[in-house]
Amino acid sequence: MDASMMAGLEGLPEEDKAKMASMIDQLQLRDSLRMYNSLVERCFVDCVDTFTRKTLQKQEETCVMRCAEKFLKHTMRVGMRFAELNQNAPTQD
Amino acid sequence: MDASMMAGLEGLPEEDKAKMASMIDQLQLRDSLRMYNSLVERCFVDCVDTFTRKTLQKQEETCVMRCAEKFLKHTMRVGMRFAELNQNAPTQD
Amino acid sequence: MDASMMAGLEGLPEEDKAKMASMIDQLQLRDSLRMYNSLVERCFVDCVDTFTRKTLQKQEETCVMRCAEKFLKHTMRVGMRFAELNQNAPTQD
Amino acid sequence: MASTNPFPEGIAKEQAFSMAQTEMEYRVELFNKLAQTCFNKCVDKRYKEAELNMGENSCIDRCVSKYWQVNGMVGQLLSAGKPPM
Amino acid sequence: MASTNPFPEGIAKEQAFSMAQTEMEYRVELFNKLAQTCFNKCVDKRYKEAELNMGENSCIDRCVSKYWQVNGMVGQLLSAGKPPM
Amino acid sequence: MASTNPFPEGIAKEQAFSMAQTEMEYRVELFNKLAQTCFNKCVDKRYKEAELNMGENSCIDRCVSKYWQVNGMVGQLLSAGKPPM
Repeated sequence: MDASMMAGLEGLPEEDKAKMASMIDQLQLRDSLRMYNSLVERCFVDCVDTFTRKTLQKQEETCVMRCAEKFLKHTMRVGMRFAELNQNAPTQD
Repeated sequence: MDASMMAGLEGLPEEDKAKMASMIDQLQLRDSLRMYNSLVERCFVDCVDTFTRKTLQKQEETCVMRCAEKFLKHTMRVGMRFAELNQNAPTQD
Repeated sequence: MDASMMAGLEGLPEEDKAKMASMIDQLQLRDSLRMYNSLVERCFVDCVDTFTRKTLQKQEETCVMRCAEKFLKHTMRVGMRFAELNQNAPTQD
Repeated sequence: MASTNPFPEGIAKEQAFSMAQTEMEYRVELFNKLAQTCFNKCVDKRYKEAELNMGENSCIDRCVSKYWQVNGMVGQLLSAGKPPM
Repeated sequence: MASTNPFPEGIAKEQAFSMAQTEMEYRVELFNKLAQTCFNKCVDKRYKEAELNMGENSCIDRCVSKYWQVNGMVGQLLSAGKPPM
Repeated sequence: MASTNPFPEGIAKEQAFSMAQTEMEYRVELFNKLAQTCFNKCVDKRYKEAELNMGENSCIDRCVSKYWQVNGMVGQLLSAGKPPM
Protein backbone atom coordinates (compact mmCIF):
# COMPACT_ATOMS: atom_id res chain seq x y z
CA MET A 1 0.00 0.00 0.00
CA ASP A 2 2.43 2.60 1.22
CA ALA A 3 4.70 2.55 -1.77
CA SER A 4 2.04 3.16 -4.39
CA MET A 5 0.08 5.44 -2.13
CA MET A 6 2.93 7.78 -1.55
CA ALA A 7 3.89 7.83 -5.22
CA GLY A 8 2.34 11.21 -5.89
CA LEU A 9 3.66 12.71 -2.69
CA GLU A 10 7.35 11.86 -2.76
CA GLY A 11 9.65 14.83 -2.38
CA LEU A 12 6.84 17.20 -1.57
CA PRO A 13 7.42 20.21 0.65
CA GLU A 14 7.11 19.91 4.41
CA GLU A 15 3.68 21.44 4.41
CA ASP A 16 2.27 18.56 2.38
CA LYS A 17 3.92 15.94 4.53
CA ALA A 18 2.33 17.55 7.56
CA LYS A 19 -1.03 17.54 5.80
CA MET A 20 -0.58 13.89 4.96
CA ALA A 21 0.34 12.99 8.53
CA SER A 22 -2.66 14.89 9.78
CA MET A 23 -4.92 13.03 7.37
CA ILE A 24 -3.58 9.68 8.57
CA ASP A 25 -4.19 10.70 12.19
CA GLN A 26 -7.75 11.61 11.35
CA LEU A 27 -8.38 8.32 9.57
CA GLN A 28 -7.00 6.40 12.53
CA LEU A 29 -9.14 8.31 14.99
CA ARG A 30 -12.20 7.73 12.83
CA ASP A 31 -11.40 4.07 12.52
CA SER A 32 -10.96 3.65 16.29
CA LEU A 33 -14.30 5.27 16.94
CA ARG A 34 -15.98 3.04 14.38
CA MET A 35 -14.42 -0.01 15.95
CA TYR A 36 -15.67 1.15 19.33
CA ASN A 37 -19.20 1.53 17.95
CA SER A 38 -19.11 -1.90 16.30
CA LEU A 39 -17.83 -3.54 19.44
CA VAL A 40 -20.62 -2.04 21.52
CA GLU A 41 -23.24 -3.07 18.98
CA ARG A 42 -21.96 -6.63 18.66
CA CYS A 43 -21.66 -7.30 22.38
CA PHE A 44 -25.03 -5.71 23.07
CA VAL A 45 -26.71 -7.80 20.37
CA ASP A 46 -25.05 -11.01 21.55
CA CYS A 47 -25.46 -10.48 25.30
CA VAL A 48 -28.58 -8.45 26.05
CA ASP A 49 -31.98 -9.92 25.40
CA THR A 50 -34.25 -9.16 28.30
CA PHE A 51 -35.89 -5.80 28.74
CA THR A 52 -37.76 -6.15 31.99
CA ARG A 53 -35.39 -3.76 33.75
CA LYS A 54 -33.48 -0.68 32.67
CA THR A 55 -30.09 -1.75 34.00
CA LEU A 56 -27.92 -4.68 32.98
CA GLN A 57 -28.19 -7.88 34.94
CA LYS A 58 -25.05 -9.39 36.40
CA GLN A 59 -24.72 -12.13 33.80
CA GLU A 60 -25.31 -9.64 30.99
CA GLU A 61 -22.45 -7.53 32.30
CA THR A 62 -20.16 -10.54 32.48
CA CYS A 63 -21.11 -11.54 28.97
CA VAL A 64 -20.44 -8.02 27.62
CA MET A 65 -17.01 -7.84 29.23
CA ARG A 66 -15.98 -11.25 27.92
CA CYS A 67 -17.33 -10.43 24.49
CA ALA A 68 -15.40 -7.15 24.37
CA GLU A 69 -12.16 -8.73 25.54
CA LYS A 70 -12.54 -11.61 23.17
CA PHE A 71 -13.21 -9.30 20.25
CA LEU A 72 -10.17 -7.17 21.08
CA LYS A 73 -7.92 -10.22 21.27
CA HIS A 74 -9.39 -11.49 18.04
CA THR A 75 -8.74 -8.15 16.34
CA MET A 76 -5.13 -8.14 17.50
CA ARG A 77 -4.59 -11.64 16.17
CA VAL A 78 -6.19 -10.82 12.84
CA GLY A 79 -4.05 -7.68 12.70
CA MET A 80 -0.86 -9.74 13.05
CA ARG A 81 -1.88 -12.22 10.36
CA PHE A 82 -3.02 -9.42 8.07
CA ALA A 83 0.31 -7.63 8.44
CA GLU A 84 2.19 -10.82 7.57
CA LEU A 85 0.12 -11.32 4.44
CA ASN A 86 0.59 -7.69 3.38
CA GLN A 87 4.35 -8.08 3.62
CA ASN A 88 4.38 -11.04 1.28
CA ALA A 89 2.93 -11.18 -2.20
CA PRO A 90 -0.28 -9.20 -2.77
CA THR A 91 -2.08 -12.51 -2.96
CA GLN A 92 -1.13 -15.73 -1.30
CA ASP A 93 -2.39 -19.18 -2.19
CA MET B 1 -19.80 16.56 22.85
CA ASP B 2 -20.21 20.19 21.95
CA ALA B 3 -17.95 21.59 24.63
CA SER B 4 -14.90 19.52 23.75
CA MET B 5 -15.67 19.61 20.05
CA MET B 6 -15.70 23.35 19.90
CA ALA B 7 -12.56 23.68 21.99
CA GLY B 8 -10.32 24.44 19.05
CA LEU B 9 -12.82 26.76 17.45
CA GLU B 10 -13.78 29.18 20.23
CA GLY B 11 -13.29 32.81 19.40
CA LEU B 12 -12.52 32.13 15.77
CA PRO B 13 -13.31 34.67 13.09
CA GLU B 14 -16.73 34.76 11.50
CA GLU B 15 -15.49 32.97 8.44
CA ASP B 16 -14.68 29.86 10.45
CA LYS B 17 -17.97 29.88 12.26
CA ALA B 18 -19.71 30.00 8.92
CA LYS B 19 -17.58 27.11 7.70
CA MET B 20 -18.46 25.14 10.82
CA ALA B 21 -22.17 25.82 10.43
CA SER B 22 -21.96 24.75 6.81
CA MET B 23 -20.23 21.54 7.80
CA ILE B 24 -22.92 20.75 10.35
CA ASP B 25 -25.62 21.35 7.74
CA GLN B 26 -23.87 18.97 5.37
CA LEU B 27 -23.57 16.26 8.01
CA GLN B 28 -27.25 16.59 8.86
CA LEU B 29 -28.28 16.39 5.23
CA ARG B 30 -26.09 13.34 4.74
CA ASP B 31 -27.48 11.72 7.85
CA SER B 32 -31.08 12.32 6.76
CA LEU B 33 -30.41 10.76 3.40
CA ARG B 34 -28.79 7.75 5.03
CA MET B 35 -31.74 7.36 7.35
CA TYR B 36 -34.05 7.52 4.35
CA ASN B 37 -32.06 4.78 2.61
CA SER B 38 -32.05 2.58 5.71
CA LEU B 39 -35.75 3.01 6.21
CA VAL B 40 -36.51 1.99 2.64
CA GLU B 41 -34.22 -1.02 2.90
CA ARG B 42 -35.65 -2.20 6.21
CA CYS B 43 -39.30 -1.87 5.23
CA PHE B 44 -38.67 -3.47 1.85
CA VAL B 45 -36.87 -6.42 3.46
CA ASP B 46 -39.55 -6.89 6.10
CA CYS B 47 -42.61 -6.39 3.87
CA VAL B 48 -41.87 -7.52 0.31
CA ASP B 49 -41.34 -11.18 -0.42
CA THR B 50 -43.22 -12.12 -3.53
CA PHE B 51 -41.93 -11.32 -6.98
CA THR B 52 -44.67 -12.56 -9.26
CA ARG B 53 -45.63 -9.02 -10.24
CA LYS B 54 -43.70 -5.82 -10.74
CA THR B 55 -45.90 -3.61 -8.56
CA LEU B 56 -46.59 -3.81 -4.86
CA GLN B 57 -49.63 -5.70 -3.69
CA LYS B 58 -52.10 -3.91 -1.44
CA GLN B 59 -50.98 -5.66 1.75
CA GLU B 60 -47.34 -5.01 0.93
CA GLU B 61 -48.11 -1.30 0.61
CA THR B 62 -49.92 -1.29 3.94
CA CYS B 63 -47.04 -3.11 5.56
CA VAL B 64 -44.48 -0.65 4.17
CA MET B 65 -46.43 2.38 5.38
CA ARG B 66 -46.86 0.98 8.87
CA CYS B 67 -43.23 -0.06 9.00
CA ALA B 68 -42.06 3.40 7.97
CA GLU B 69 -44.32 5.17 10.45
CA LYS B 70 -43.37 2.81 13.21
CA PHE B 71 -39.68 3.29 12.52
CA LEU B 72 -40.02 7.08 12.52
CA LYS B 73 -41.86 7.05 15.82
CA HIS B 74 -39.28 4.69 17.22
CA THR B 75 -36.47 6.97 16.09
CA MET B 76 -38.12 9.98 17.71
CA ARG B 77 -38.50 8.12 20.99
CA VAL B 78 -34.91 6.90 20.91
CA GLY B 79 -33.83 10.45 20.12
CA MET B 80 -35.54 11.76 23.25
CA ARG B 81 -34.02 9.11 25.49
CA PHE B 82 -30.62 9.59 23.92
CA ALA B 83 -30.74 13.33 24.52
CA GLU B 84 -31.64 12.78 28.18
CA LEU B 85 -28.71 10.43 28.65
CA ASN B 86 -26.32 12.82 26.92
CA GLN B 87 -27.32 15.59 29.31
CA ASN B 88 -26.50 13.52 32.35
CA ALA B 89 -23.24 11.79 33.11
CA PRO B 90 -21.33 10.36 30.12
CA THR B 91 -22.24 6.91 31.38
CA GLN B 92 -25.25 5.92 33.38
CA ASP B 93 -25.68 2.77 35.37
CA MET C 1 -29.95 13.83 -10.15
CA ASP C 2 -27.63 15.62 -12.53
CA ALA C 3 -29.84 18.57 -13.25
CA SER C 4 -30.42 19.60 -9.66
CA MET C 5 -26.95 18.60 -8.60
CA MET C 6 -25.25 20.80 -11.09
CA ALA C 7 -27.52 23.74 -10.37
CA GLY C 8 -24.99 25.62 -8.28
CA LEU C 9 -22.15 24.84 -10.65
CA GLU C 10 -23.46 25.91 -14.03
CA GLY C 11 -21.29 28.35 -15.89
CA LEU C 12 -18.47 28.08 -13.40
CA PRO C 13 -14.89 28.64 -14.45
CA GLU C 14 -12.82 25.79 -15.82
CA GLU C 15 -11.05 25.29 -12.55
CA ASP C 16 -14.29 24.36 -10.81
CA LYS C 17 -15.35 22.00 -13.55
CA ALA C 18 -12.02 20.25 -13.21
CA LYS C 19 -12.51 20.04 -9.46
CA MET C 20 -15.97 18.60 -9.98
CA ALA C 21 -14.69 16.02 -12.44
CA SER C 22 -11.95 15.06 -10.05
CA MET C 23 -14.50 14.64 -7.24
CA ILE C 24 -16.62 12.37 -9.40
CA ASP C 25 -13.58 10.27 -10.26
CA GLN C 26 -12.76 9.90 -6.60
CA LEU C 27 -16.30 8.87 -5.72
CA GLN C 28 -16.29 6.28 -8.47
CA LEU C 29 -12.97 4.87 -7.37
CA ARG C 30 -14.18 4.70 -3.79
CA ASP C 31 -17.39 3.05 -4.87
CA SER C 32 -15.57 0.43 -6.93
CA LEU C 33 -13.33 -0.44 -4.02
CA ARG C 34 -16.31 -0.76 -1.72
CA MET C 35 -18.05 -2.99 -4.20
CA TYR C 36 -14.91 -5.12 -4.38
CA ASN C 37 -14.84 -5.44 -0.59
CA SER C 38 -18.54 -6.34 -0.43
CA LEU C 39 -18.17 -8.92 -3.14
CA VAL C 40 -15.28 -10.60 -1.34
CA GLU C 41 -17.16 -10.59 1.94
CA ARG C 42 -20.37 -11.99 0.47
CA CYS C 43 -18.73 -14.78 -1.49
CA PHE C 44 -16.51 -15.71 1.42
CA VAL C 45 -19.47 -15.84 3.81
CA ASP C 46 -21.58 -17.88 1.38
CA CYS C 47 -18.87 -20.28 0.20
CA VAL C 48 -16.29 -20.86 2.93
CA ASP C 49 -17.28 -22.74 6.05
CA THR C 50 -14.56 -25.21 6.91
CA PHE C 51 -11.37 -24.18 8.63
CA THR C 52 -9.41 -27.38 8.84
CA ARG C 53 -6.88 -26.15 6.29
CA LYS C 54 -5.43 -22.74 5.46
CA THR C 55 -6.06 -22.85 1.73
CA LEU C 56 -9.33 -23.04 -0.15
CA GLN C 57 -10.64 -26.42 -1.18
CA LYS C 58 -11.49 -27.00 -4.81
CA GLN C 59 -15.23 -26.73 -4.35
CA GLU C 60 -14.86 -23.58 -2.28
CA GLU C 61 -12.89 -22.00 -5.12
CA THR C 62 -15.55 -22.96 -7.63
CA CYS C 63 -18.25 -21.59 -5.39
CA VAL C 64 -16.41 -18.27 -4.94
CA MET C 65 -15.89 -17.82 -8.68
CA ARG C 66 -19.52 -18.54 -9.49
CA CYS C 67 -20.69 -16.30 -6.68
CA ALA C 68 -18.52 -13.42 -7.91
CA GLU C 69 -19.59 -13.80 -11.53
CA LYS C 70 -23.20 -14.10 -10.54
CA PHE C 71 -23.02 -11.01 -8.39
CA LEU C 72 -21.37 -9.00 -11.16
CA LYS C 73 -24.02 -10.02 -13.66
CA HIS C 74 -26.69 -9.22 -11.13
CA THR C 75 -25.20 -5.78 -10.52
CA MET C 76 -25.11 -5.06 -14.23
CA ARG C 77 -28.73 -6.04 -14.62
CA VAL C 78 -29.80 -3.96 -11.64
CA GLY C 79 -27.78 -1.07 -13.07
CA MET C 80 -29.73 -1.21 -16.34
CA ARG C 81 -33.09 -1.32 -14.60
CA PHE C 82 -32.06 1.44 -12.23
CA ALA C 83 -31.01 3.67 -15.11
CA GLU C 84 -34.35 3.12 -16.84
CA LEU C 85 -36.26 4.09 -13.71
CA ASN C 86 -34.12 7.18 -13.18
CA GLN C 87 -34.91 8.36 -16.70
CA ASN C 88 -38.64 8.17 -16.11
CA ALA C 89 -40.59 9.82 -13.34
CA PRO C 90 -38.88 10.03 -9.95
CA THR C 91 -41.27 7.33 -8.76
CA GLN C 92 -42.91 4.67 -10.80
CA ASP C 93 -45.90 2.60 -9.83
CA MET D 1 -7.74 40.52 -4.02
CA ALA D 2 -9.82 42.19 -1.32
CA SER D 3 -13.60 41.99 -1.39
CA THR D 4 -16.20 43.77 0.70
CA ASN D 5 -17.71 40.48 1.78
CA PRO D 6 -15.12 38.56 3.82
CA PHE D 7 -16.27 35.03 2.91
CA PRO D 8 -18.80 35.01 0.15
CA GLU D 9 -17.78 32.99 -2.82
CA GLY D 10 -15.49 30.51 -1.14
CA ILE D 11 -18.08 29.12 1.25
CA ALA D 12 -20.98 29.18 -1.18
CA LYS D 13 -18.93 27.31 -3.74
CA GLU D 14 -17.65 24.76 -1.25
CA GLN D 15 -21.22 24.23 -0.12
CA ALA D 16 -22.36 23.59 -3.68
CA PHE D 17 -19.60 21.03 -4.17
CA SER D 18 -20.39 19.45 -0.88
CA MET D 19 -24.09 19.16 -1.70
CA ALA D 20 -23.37 17.66 -5.05
CA GLN D 21 -21.12 15.12 -3.36
CA THR D 22 -23.73 14.28 -0.70
CA GLU D 23 -26.36 13.82 -3.40
CA MET D 24 -24.11 11.48 -5.37
CA GLU D 25 -23.28 9.49 -2.26
CA TYR D 26 -26.98 9.14 -1.60
CA ARG D 27 -27.59 7.74 -5.10
CA VAL D 28 -24.72 5.32 -4.79
CA GLU D 29 -25.96 4.10 -1.42
CA LEU D 30 -29.50 3.68 -2.76
CA PHE D 31 -28.17 1.63 -5.64
CA ASN D 32 -25.95 -0.52 -3.42
CA LYS D 33 -28.68 -1.28 -0.91
CA LEU D 34 -31.08 -2.11 -3.72
CA ALA D 35 -28.56 -4.42 -5.37
CA GLN D 36 -27.67 -6.21 -2.12
CA THR D 37 -31.33 -6.59 -1.14
CA CYS D 38 -32.48 -7.95 -4.49
CA PHE D 39 -29.54 -10.34 -4.62
CA ASN D 40 -30.61 -11.69 -1.24
CA LYS D 41 -34.25 -11.97 -2.28
CA CYS D 42 -33.74 -13.46 -5.76
CA VAL D 43 -30.50 -15.36 -6.19
CA ASP D 44 -29.91 -18.97 -5.21
CA LYS D 45 -26.97 -18.98 -2.78
CA ARG D 46 -25.84 -22.50 -3.60
CA TYR D 47 -24.16 -21.12 -6.71
CA LYS D 48 -24.64 -24.21 -8.84
CA GLU D 49 -23.75 -22.18 -11.90
CA ALA D 50 -22.23 -18.81 -12.77
CA GLU D 51 -25.23 -17.67 -14.83
CA LEU D 52 -28.43 -16.07 -13.62
CA ASN D 53 -31.31 -18.27 -14.71
CA MET D 54 -34.62 -17.02 -16.11
CA GLY D 55 -36.42 -17.16 -12.80
CA GLU D 56 -33.68 -15.16 -11.13
CA ASN D 57 -33.63 -12.59 -13.90
CA SER D 58 -37.33 -11.92 -13.78
CA CYS D 59 -37.27 -11.84 -9.99
CA ILE D 60 -34.51 -9.22 -10.16
CA ASP D 61 -36.46 -7.02 -12.56
CA ARG D 62 -39.54 -7.11 -10.37
CA CYS D 63 -37.51 -6.61 -7.23
CA VAL D 64 -35.88 -3.45 -8.62
CA SER D 65 -39.27 -2.15 -9.68
CA LYS D 66 -40.83 -2.80 -6.29
CA TYR D 67 -37.86 -1.35 -4.43
CA TRP D 68 -38.17 1.81 -6.48
CA GLN D 69 -41.83 1.99 -5.61
CA VAL D 70 -41.12 1.61 -1.89
CA ASN D 71 -38.47 4.31 -2.22
CA GLY D 72 -41.09 6.64 -3.69
CA MET D 73 -43.65 5.83 -1.00
CA VAL D 74 -41.26 6.46 1.85
CA GLY D 75 -40.05 9.65 0.16
CA GLN D 76 -43.61 10.94 0.01
CA LEU D 77 -44.22 10.06 3.63
CA LEU D 78 -41.08 11.90 4.70
CA SER D 79 -41.60 14.96 2.54
CA ALA D 80 -45.22 15.22 3.61
CA GLY D 81 -43.65 16.01 6.94
CA LYS D 82 -46.57 14.13 8.35
CA PRO D 83 -45.89 14.29 12.07
CA PRO D 84 -45.25 10.65 12.92
CA MET D 85 -46.80 10.94 16.37
CA MET E 1 1.61 37.47 4.97
CA ALA E 2 4.83 35.58 5.65
CA SER E 3 5.26 33.75 8.94
CA THR E 4 8.26 32.10 10.52
CA ASN E 5 6.37 28.84 10.80
CA PRO E 6 5.72 27.56 7.27
CA PHE E 7 2.42 25.77 7.98
CA PRO E 8 1.01 26.73 11.32
CA GLU E 9 -2.49 28.07 11.28
CA GLY E 10 -3.86 26.42 8.18
CA ILE E 11 -3.14 22.89 9.28
CA ALA E 12 -4.06 23.38 12.92
CA LYS E 13 -7.38 24.88 11.93
CA GLU E 14 -8.16 22.18 9.39
CA GLN E 15 -7.32 19.61 12.02
CA ALA E 16 -9.73 21.17 14.48
CA PHE E 17 -12.50 21.13 11.89
CA SER E 18 -11.67 17.60 10.97
CA MET E 19 -11.76 16.44 14.60
CA ALA E 20 -15.07 18.12 15.19
CA GLN E 21 -16.43 16.38 12.12
CA THR E 22 -15.09 12.98 13.20
CA GLU E 23 -16.61 13.43 16.65
CA MET E 24 -19.99 14.32 15.20
CA GLU E 25 -19.86 11.35 12.85
CA TYR E 26 -19.13 9.13 15.83
CA ARG E 27 -22.20 10.42 17.69
CA VAL E 28 -24.41 9.95 14.67
CA GLU E 29 -23.17 6.40 14.16
CA LEU E 30 -23.69 5.57 17.83
CA PHE E 31 -27.24 6.87 17.62
CA ASN E 32 -27.98 5.00 14.41
CA LYS E 33 -26.64 1.69 15.65
CA LEU E 34 -28.54 2.09 18.91
CA ALA E 35 -31.77 2.88 17.05
CA GLN E 36 -31.40 -0.02 14.62
CA THR E 37 -30.50 -2.46 17.39
CA CYS E 38 -33.36 -1.49 19.69
CA PHE E 39 -35.82 -1.60 16.80
CA ASN E 40 -34.70 -5.16 16.12
CA LYS E 41 -34.93 -6.15 19.78
CA CYS E 42 -38.24 -4.47 20.63
CA VAL E 43 -40.53 -3.95 17.66
CA ASP E 44 -42.88 -6.56 16.23
CA LYS E 45 -41.99 -6.97 12.54
CA ARG E 46 -45.43 -8.06 11.43
CA TYR E 47 -46.45 -4.40 11.46
CA LYS E 48 -50.07 -5.03 12.41
CA GLU E 49 -50.42 -1.34 13.19
CA ALA E 50 -48.56 1.91 12.68
CA GLU E 51 -48.36 2.73 16.39
CA LEU E 52 -45.85 1.52 18.93
CA ASN E 53 -47.74 -0.26 21.68
CA MET E 54 -47.02 0.04 25.41
CA GLY E 55 -44.86 -3.04 25.55
CA GLU E 56 -42.76 -1.81 22.65
CA ASN E 57 -42.38 1.63 24.16
CA SER E 58 -41.17 0.39 27.50
CA CYS E 59 -38.87 -2.11 25.82
CA ILE E 60 -37.38 0.75 23.77
CA ASP E 61 -36.73 2.89 26.85
CA ARG E 62 -34.99 0.05 28.64
CA CYS E 63 -33.07 -0.94 25.53
CA VAL E 64 -31.68 2.59 25.12
CA SER E 65 -30.72 2.67 28.76
CA LYS E 66 -28.94 -0.69 28.61
CA TYR E 67 -27.21 0.18 25.34
CA TRP E 68 -25.89 3.34 26.93
CA GLN E 69 -24.61 1.31 29.84
CA VAL E 70 -22.83 -1.13 27.54
CA ASN E 71 -21.34 1.83 25.68
CA GLY E 72 -19.92 3.11 28.96
CA MET E 73 -18.54 -0.27 29.98
CA VAL E 74 -16.75 -0.81 26.70
CA GLY E 75 -15.47 2.76 26.79
CA GLN E 76 -13.92 2.12 30.19
CA LEU E 77 -12.37 -1.12 29.05
CA LEU E 78 -10.81 0.59 26.03
CA SER E 79 -9.59 3.69 27.83
CA ALA E 80 -8.14 1.59 30.63
CA GLY E 81 -5.80 0.45 27.90
CA LYS E 82 -5.98 -2.87 29.65
CA PRO E 83 -3.74 -5.02 27.48
CA PRO E 84 -6.20 -7.54 26.09
CA MET E 85 -3.62 -10.31 26.01
CA MET F 1 2.99 33.31 -8.53
CA ALA F 2 1.18 33.26 -11.84
CA SER F 3 1.41 30.18 -14.02
CA THR F 4 0.37 29.56 -17.60
CA ASN F 5 -1.80 26.66 -16.53
CA PRO F 6 -4.73 28.03 -14.55
CA PHE F 7 -5.23 25.04 -12.24
CA PRO F 8 -2.30 22.70 -12.38
CA GLU F 9 -0.70 22.02 -9.05
CA GLY F 10 -3.62 22.58 -6.74
CA ILE F 11 -5.86 20.01 -8.34
CA ALA F 12 -3.17 17.45 -9.01
CA LYS F 13 -2.01 17.62 -5.43
CA GLU F 14 -5.52 17.42 -4.00
CA GLN F 15 -6.14 14.45 -6.21
CA ALA F 16 -3.04 12.70 -4.92
CA PHE F 17 -4.14 13.27 -1.33
CA SER F 18 -7.60 12.13 -2.14
CA MET F 19 -6.34 8.93 -3.79
CA ALA F 20 -4.12 8.15 -0.88
CA GLN F 21 -7.08 8.61 1.44
CA THR F 22 -9.34 6.41 -0.67
CA GLU F 23 -6.69 3.70 -0.75
CA MET F 24 -6.29 3.79 3.02
CA GLU F 25 -10.02 3.67 3.53
CA TYR F 26 -10.14 0.62 1.29
CA ARG F 27 -7.49 -1.17 3.38
CA VAL F 28 -9.28 -0.32 6.60
CA GLU F 29 -12.58 -1.58 5.24
CA LEU F 30 -10.96 -4.79 4.00
CA PHE F 31 -9.47 -5.37 7.44
CA ASN F 32 -12.72 -4.62 9.23
CA LYS F 33 -14.82 -6.91 7.05
CA LEU F 34 -12.26 -9.66 7.40
CA ALA F 35 -12.19 -9.28 11.19
CA GLN F 36 -15.98 -9.24 11.52
CA THR F 37 -16.40 -12.20 9.18
CA CYS F 38 -13.78 -14.38 10.87
CA PHE F 39 -15.17 -13.52 14.29
CA ASN F 40 -18.57 -14.73 13.11
CA LYS F 41 -17.13 -17.89 11.60
CA CYS F 42 -14.74 -18.85 14.40
CA VAL F 43 -15.71 -17.50 17.81
CA ASP F 44 -18.20 -19.08 20.17
CA LYS F 45 -20.86 -16.46 20.90
CA ARG F 46 -21.80 -17.81 24.31
CA TYR F 47 -18.74 -16.06 25.72
CA LYS F 48 -18.06 -18.59 28.44
CA GLU F 49 -14.64 -17.06 28.92
CA ALA F 50 -12.69 -13.97 27.90
CA GLU F 51 -9.87 -15.92 26.24
CA LEU F 52 -9.75 -17.30 22.74
CA ASN F 53 -9.20 -21.05 22.99
CA MET F 54 -6.88 -23.08 20.79
CA GLY F 55 -9.58 -24.13 18.38
CA GLU F 56 -10.69 -20.54 17.92
CA ASN F 57 -7.14 -19.32 17.40
CA SER F 58 -6.33 -21.83 14.70
CA CYS F 59 -9.70 -21.23 13.05
CA ILE F 60 -8.92 -17.48 12.98
CA ASP F 61 -5.52 -18.02 11.37
CA ARG F 62 -6.99 -20.21 8.64
CA CYS F 63 -9.92 -17.90 8.16
CA VAL F 64 -7.63 -14.90 7.57
CA SER F 65 -5.57 -16.93 5.14
CA LYS F 66 -8.60 -18.09 3.18
CA TYR F 67 -10.16 -14.63 3.17
CA TRP F 68 -6.94 -13.25 1.72
CA GLN F 69 -7.03 -15.91 -0.95
CA VAL F 70 -10.62 -15.07 -1.87
CA ASN F 71 -9.65 -11.39 -2.00
CA GLY F 72 -6.93 -12.24 -4.49
CA MET F 73 -9.21 -14.40 -6.63
CA VAL F 74 -11.90 -11.75 -6.87
CA GLY F 75 -9.27 -9.11 -7.59
CA GLN F 76 -7.99 -11.17 -10.52
CA LEU F 77 -11.49 -11.69 -11.84
CA LEU F 78 -12.21 -7.96 -11.69
CA SER F 79 -8.90 -6.82 -13.16
CA ALA F 80 -9.15 -9.38 -15.93
CA GLY F 81 -12.04 -7.20 -16.96
CA LYS F 82 -13.60 -10.43 -18.05
CA PRO F 83 -16.94 -9.26 -19.36
CA PRO F 84 -19.33 -10.83 -16.88
CA MET F 85 -22.02 -11.41 -19.49
